[in-house]
Amino acid sequence: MDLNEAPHAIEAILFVSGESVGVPELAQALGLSEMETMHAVEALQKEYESQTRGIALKRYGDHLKLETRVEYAPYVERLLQPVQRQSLSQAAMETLAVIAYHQPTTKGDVEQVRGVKCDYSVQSLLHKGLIQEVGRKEALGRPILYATTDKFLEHFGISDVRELPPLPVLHSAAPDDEPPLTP
Amino acid sequence: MDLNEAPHAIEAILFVSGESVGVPELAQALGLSEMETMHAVEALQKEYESQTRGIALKRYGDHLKLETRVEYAPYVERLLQPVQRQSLSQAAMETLAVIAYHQPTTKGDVEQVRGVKCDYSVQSLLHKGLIQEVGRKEALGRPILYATTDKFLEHFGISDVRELPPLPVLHSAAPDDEPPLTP
Amino acid sequence: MAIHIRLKQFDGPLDLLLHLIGKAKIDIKDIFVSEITEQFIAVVSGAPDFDLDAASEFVAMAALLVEIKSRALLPKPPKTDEEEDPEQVLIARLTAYKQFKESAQTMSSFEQTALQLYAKLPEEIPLPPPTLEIDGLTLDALWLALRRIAERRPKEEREVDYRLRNIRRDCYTVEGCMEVIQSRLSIGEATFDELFCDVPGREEVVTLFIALLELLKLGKAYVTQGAAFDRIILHPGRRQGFGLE
Repeated sequence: MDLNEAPHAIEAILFVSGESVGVPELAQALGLSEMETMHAVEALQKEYESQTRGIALKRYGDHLKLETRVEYAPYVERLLQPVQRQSLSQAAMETLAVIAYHQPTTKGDVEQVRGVKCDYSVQSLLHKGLIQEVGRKEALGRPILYATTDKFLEHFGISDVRELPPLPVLHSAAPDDEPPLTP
Repeated sequence: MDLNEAPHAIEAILFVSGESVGVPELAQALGLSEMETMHAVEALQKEYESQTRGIALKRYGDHLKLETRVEYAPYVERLLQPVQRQSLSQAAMETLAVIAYHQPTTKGDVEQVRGVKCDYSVQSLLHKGLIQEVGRKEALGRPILYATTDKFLEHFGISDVRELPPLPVLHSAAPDDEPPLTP
Repeated sequence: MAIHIRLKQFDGPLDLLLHLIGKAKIDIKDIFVSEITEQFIAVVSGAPDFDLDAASEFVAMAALLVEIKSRALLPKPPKTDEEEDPEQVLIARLTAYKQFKESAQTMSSFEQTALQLYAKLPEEIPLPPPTLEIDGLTLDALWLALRRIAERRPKEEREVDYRLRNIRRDCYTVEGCMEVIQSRLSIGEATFDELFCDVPGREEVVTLFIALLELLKLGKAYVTQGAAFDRIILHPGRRQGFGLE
């Protein structure tokens, strides 16, 4: 297709789909390479941003989605009853945090950090599609390795796991009243 | 609300709604008069029209709706229903070859040549539109006659079955180094 | 100090320990110079919802805390390199857990923002029938398929078992019987019985019968019968004026 038309074809596709669409599927539908598709996506994204539009084009990993801008949420909520996604329980959130920062990682590792069994929360996160199995660890029992998904990014509104803030630095085992050893 | 923001708040509401929304409801959600709302709608409409967007703002009486532009429908269809690529199995290719060279012919003939039952491959070729029924043979059981289709020609890039390459020389049942038995 | 805490509020013993540390407003590393161990044991043993299954992790932690406390009362044995100090290990675990707990809170705030991003429901679109594209359709492939068949056949025929056996010639063929019936009908109607010889064999009966069915199907003959078990009469040609045939 004509590359100048691509951004608006993408807009139409994402509008109709409602849900997030993978870049490879989008490229195939347009008959473009993934590279060309991403260029068109970026052009469309710029267009949306240069005019503070009511909707924004969000990228979640390898998936794209049209969503309203957060500043218009009150108006949307006032008129419509949009489908509210559920927020996660504390246990699920903690499990997800360990997986997100340590990925790929095993259930055993999560249990080690949290100090409790995590079968239920891992199952529930898998079921919600926020984490996925990505292989097995070459260790005793070959435990399953888990990593976060693009749906995870979507749930937290970030394009990449690197957008998560770094783990907070805590004054741990090494007491801070002792000066650090310097040569 | 700020009148400059109103067009984009309307865009956000129409986007989430997916259906047409009445001007009075919009005005209420925005906390504006209907007059002010209509001004904002017109501003939004101008914005949409000045750019060949993938979506269009349609007005039906005093109802508004966001719709995709028709010209992008084929891409949407291709996304939702990607073309399935398949290759023919060896068995199906053999059956197709026999039918192509012997057409019109019956399943029995194909089975005779291939030496195996061909029900499945004949069904699969019919389903793929590469062969079709062209009548019945005036023989015992009036078996169905099959022939290749125009789609067959199209796929093989020929305009007529006579363009098929000549049959390979077969080392057939009667070995040609033995003279045929004559009375 | 009265503590009214339900174990169910906590995601495990580390969570409870962090809660107690937070309440006591002390640093994690000071946990063993405080009353935390006693408070922890008090909470676990006094828990109204004490259920060994659910609380086993809490009990294990209580045991560990007591062990660490009692070690502190004993003279320290000389340290070996491999031996990990359980106190330091626990402090490190608590520190790591606290990091993730705080990250989980940050993630919750991300989540709250993201929950306010609305999308629309997918449109319902009537789709055309799926298109199927077939790969590998080349004349070469077609030709090769034929070659494969050709090369396979002689081999298979060599595998035929050539033992001697008696083969009786088929005296009756369907085509032959069809001709017989048709020539009989060309001179007029016939009864079913008279098609057979006086002492018909099984092969004759079966073949003639199939031939007759074939003729009926081709519309070259039809049959009538006066009543059940009456004589079956054969007529040449297609039945006329018989509604739904």
